[in-house]
Amino acid sequence: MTRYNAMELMITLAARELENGATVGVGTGAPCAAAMLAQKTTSPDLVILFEAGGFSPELPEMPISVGDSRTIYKAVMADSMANAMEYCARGFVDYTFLGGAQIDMYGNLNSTVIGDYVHPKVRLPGSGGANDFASFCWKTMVMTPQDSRRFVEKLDFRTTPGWLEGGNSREKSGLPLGTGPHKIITDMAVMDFEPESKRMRIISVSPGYDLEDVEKNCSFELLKLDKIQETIPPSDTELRILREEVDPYQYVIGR
Amino acid sequence: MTRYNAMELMITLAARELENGATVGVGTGAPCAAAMLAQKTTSPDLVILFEAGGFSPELPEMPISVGDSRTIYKAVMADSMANAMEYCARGFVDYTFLGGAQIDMYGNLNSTVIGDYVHPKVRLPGSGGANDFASFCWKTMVMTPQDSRRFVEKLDFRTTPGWLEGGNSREKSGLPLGTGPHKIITDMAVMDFEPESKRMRIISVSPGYDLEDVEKNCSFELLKLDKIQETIPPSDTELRILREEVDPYQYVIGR
Amino acid sequence: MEVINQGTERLFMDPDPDKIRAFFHGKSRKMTRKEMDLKDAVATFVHDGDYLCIGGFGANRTPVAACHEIVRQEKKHMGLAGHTATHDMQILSAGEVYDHIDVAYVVGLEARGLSTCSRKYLESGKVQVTEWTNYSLALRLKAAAMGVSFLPTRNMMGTDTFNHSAAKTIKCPFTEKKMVLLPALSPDVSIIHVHEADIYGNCRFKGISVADIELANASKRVIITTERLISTEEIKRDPSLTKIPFHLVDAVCEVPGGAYPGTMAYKYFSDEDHLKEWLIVEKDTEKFKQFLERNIFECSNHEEYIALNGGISKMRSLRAKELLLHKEK
Amino acid sequence: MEVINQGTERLFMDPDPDKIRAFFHGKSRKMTRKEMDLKDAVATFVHDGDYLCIGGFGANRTPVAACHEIVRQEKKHMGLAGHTATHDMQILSAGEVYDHIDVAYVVGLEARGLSTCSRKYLESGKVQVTEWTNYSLALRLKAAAMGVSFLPTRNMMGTDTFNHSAAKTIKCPFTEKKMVLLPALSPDVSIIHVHEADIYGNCRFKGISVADIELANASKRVIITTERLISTEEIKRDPSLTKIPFHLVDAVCEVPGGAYPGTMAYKYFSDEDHLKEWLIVEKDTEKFKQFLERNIFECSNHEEYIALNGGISKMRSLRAKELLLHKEK
Repeated sequence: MTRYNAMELMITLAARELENGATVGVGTGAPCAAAMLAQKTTSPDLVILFEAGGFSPELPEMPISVGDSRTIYKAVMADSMANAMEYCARGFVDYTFLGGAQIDMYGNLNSTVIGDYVHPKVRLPGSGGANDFASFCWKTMVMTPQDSRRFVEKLDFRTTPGWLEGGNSREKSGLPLGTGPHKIITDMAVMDFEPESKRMRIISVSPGYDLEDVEKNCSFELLKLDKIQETIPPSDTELRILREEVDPYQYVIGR
Repeated sequence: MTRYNAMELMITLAARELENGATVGVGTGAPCAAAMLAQKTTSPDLVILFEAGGFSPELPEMPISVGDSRTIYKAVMADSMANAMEYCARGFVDYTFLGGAQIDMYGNLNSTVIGDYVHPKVRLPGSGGANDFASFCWKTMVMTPQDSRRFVEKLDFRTTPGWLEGGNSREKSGLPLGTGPHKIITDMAVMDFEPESKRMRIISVSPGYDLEDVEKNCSFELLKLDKIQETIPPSDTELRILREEVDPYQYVIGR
Repeated sequence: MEVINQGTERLFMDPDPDKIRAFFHGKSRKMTRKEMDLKDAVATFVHDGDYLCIGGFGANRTPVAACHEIVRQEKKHMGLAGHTATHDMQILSAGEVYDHIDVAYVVGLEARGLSTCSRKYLESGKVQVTEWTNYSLALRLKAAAMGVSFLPTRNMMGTDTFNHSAAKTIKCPFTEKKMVLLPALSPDVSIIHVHEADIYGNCRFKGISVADIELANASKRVIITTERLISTEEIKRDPSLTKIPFHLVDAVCEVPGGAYPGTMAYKYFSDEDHLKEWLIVEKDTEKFKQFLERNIFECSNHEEYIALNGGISKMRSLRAKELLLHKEK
Repeated sequence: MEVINQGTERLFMDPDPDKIRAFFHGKSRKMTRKEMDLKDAVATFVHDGDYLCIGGFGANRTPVAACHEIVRQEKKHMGLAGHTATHDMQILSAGEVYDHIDVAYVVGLEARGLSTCSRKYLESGKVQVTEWTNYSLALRLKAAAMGVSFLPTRNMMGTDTFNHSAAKTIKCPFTEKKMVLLPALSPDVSIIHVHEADIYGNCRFKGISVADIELANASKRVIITTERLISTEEIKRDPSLTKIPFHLVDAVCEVPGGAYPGTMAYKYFSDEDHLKEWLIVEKDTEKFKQFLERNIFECSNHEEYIALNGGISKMRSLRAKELLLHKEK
């Protein structure tokens, strides 16, 4: 039995990606927890942006909505959604965290439908701000459980752009240059994308799992870094701050 | 010797054009005086818009700048220039008043250069908001002294669109449909535009002047309405309100 | 203008700026009294078949009272801008008020989970859908507000979201770069909840504006619900605080708690228990029917709905939560 | 994308959004102290050859102190956005600071008349000119702020203003209607005068915003001059009042009376006597030279300039005029 659960691990690893002084566009839940943890550990000057217009708040607790009052608590500005998205469109926002029901080997995401579009098995929320953030922010990160029903060969619907068909296809598509998926963080592994093919690649595996676990829980072939590291687990300090200061009511880490 | 000067006459005639409940985009000087006079006589519900962002103020005195504090005194909103112009672009603004160094038979205006563009005799302010207002507002009106150096055969520079080359040329140009020059008000006459050719046409002549005076002071051929009226001069009430309430310091009517 | 690529779904509203201008040409600019009962405002300005856009963001400063009234009056065949539509959409789906929708964010209630009712209705085949994104829908409103037929953007490219939209891709004549063009969206009617308004429709609100300023400017008719009416003298005291001017507005309805059970910044936080009740009861068709009878059809107005769910003491506790009083030492 | 028609003058700034993004990618987002002396701010962030845009409207909330400092430091070969440029342009023309200009409104001081100095300089042949309109320049800034290479509009058509611009006309692929496309404008540096700012660059101002919000968002570097510094605690007390957030700003300079002799809404009205003095003295080259020596070059800062022209008692009378005290019974 580990000292932490899957969600605590993913949030901690995500927080470590956010260097001090960077800007991050976040939604509710895990992404918000990761940004808060980063602010309370390595990155006090991390600037948090909410798509609904909340700019750089001092989050008193976990917001329930990306537009609720917590997102403007002691914020420097309460702005419009268009202006918030235009900070991203202009290149001011470094990171964003996204999720989705399905992800493919190029980091494209589906949050629109499961099954056929016209007669869906499940109708999901659609893009929301995900397509916007993934198009405009410099680096897109994904936090999601490692599961072969999520890591699929082919998406039922490509809601949000990753590296599209790989190679230079994203560059050719017309999306802003220099943007794209950066890291995929799961309970079992951390993956990036091989620079040429833009295919998903394992770079580290979580303690308690091996490569085979990761590959078994993915429906497409994963590339592997020459030297795959073991993921450095959450420290006691990281866990304490996450549990006591970031999410005391266990809204996110309780799950 | 008449009871009023040329400026007082033009402002009064202009004010009469502004029906109650209409919107008008104005600049400083005579147009502003006309709008204020209209509010204090026939059109208490006239809505005044300033291009810099002042929306529906209770003008305490004549503004010196279309962006000075008087334009937001007891206003309902202090907005941006883009939003102010977009009220016009969306079709919310009925009238605007413009001037210019030169005007042609189709009501096109020049406020950019006298002489050659590259080596001008005189460099003038350029469009400012004139081209915007004349493009977007439903009806453009011009107040200007009748003078053959102003009413020219050919403009040195077409800064602001009137009926362009006449006929349906404005419609074909891509400018918003249903917009265009409405009335030209001078010290000697009031002119409109013949519906087919869109050429300038005399509809009334001021007391103390005759058709010949008007034509002598215009470098192009003016059309004439079948029954040309004599302009109804300013009433004592109009003059009193203009002199005592609208422009007591004679900023405009003093000239 | 060469179109490189375009979405294949239906464009529900005509983006022709001259037609939109023609409508605004005929709209009154007079500063006349517009306060009225919400029931009358919905009866007068919301029609079957109209394209509707709801202000706010999800369950934040959302005109929930107006959504209930639209369902009570059994409006049908409407178009809907699914612009971060969460609890508002849940209500309108319960009434099957709309049958075509522009989707940006639908079905979900953010961290709270998915609405069975909204989901089932969208999956029923009764609703025609076109896909967009949150920013794209805001831009489409902005285009209408600017009096142009489209605005360019650099999102949506390379995705099925684009393929199932009605957007078009062209090459910029200045840079030769691809741009997605989004068609203007001028809703027939929009409803926006604000903190303060005068009887003429001059409005103030605090906190995020989301897309409400673009929405108010883009919409042919605008219904305002306000926490409280204030004097025009107060509006004119500081015109810098006005967010929506009177000439855009058709009706002003004073509805205290009008965003309940959602959040109203600085006034009250969302009633998470009641929103959870919605999400649970939805799953049982029969129970949901009774729930709707009790909470919507048998309430003559929002005051009764709030009373039914805790009334003044509930609103006091939500105010305390909004103000973070539980965190004070 | 077929271009039907286009202006023939020079486009001074590259509208490529990826190049503008690349710049912002490297700009610090940290909330660090930025207050400094205006002299240092201009020396550090305004360079010969930079494209400059001045905030405010004509002589209203215009950073006059910064214009004087730019002339004092004898910046040259700059580009200028002649965006309702009145007294600011008069000052910059006196210093022959710029040699290319995008014109919307220039040379004039509105009702006050034309500036001989600005006129002569534009007529001298030393300045390259491209024509636009007030709204068009605001839209060009908005395009850069939105991260796109152009925005569409329906003005300028059928005129020499269009022919002498760098705009292009195309057909809308949704409506087949003609639209004018305006290229994005991202100034190298802009200067905006505000009522209140904190040391990090979070800014508030009252009254009309003109194009300052678009400008702050579009500009690669932003210098803020403020009537007074306020605490960040005060900024965070009401984030709805913030007009410009810190991350856009490079320098914050406290300059009381920084818009003098222009108007600062709610603080002081314009000094019409002194502005008239400018317009008269300009006509005599020798007198004007002495006037500039006295009012700009021999002043080490704006405080000395104000002192030279009436000091505190002058500012008190302009405050009384701004507040309309002369109208009180």
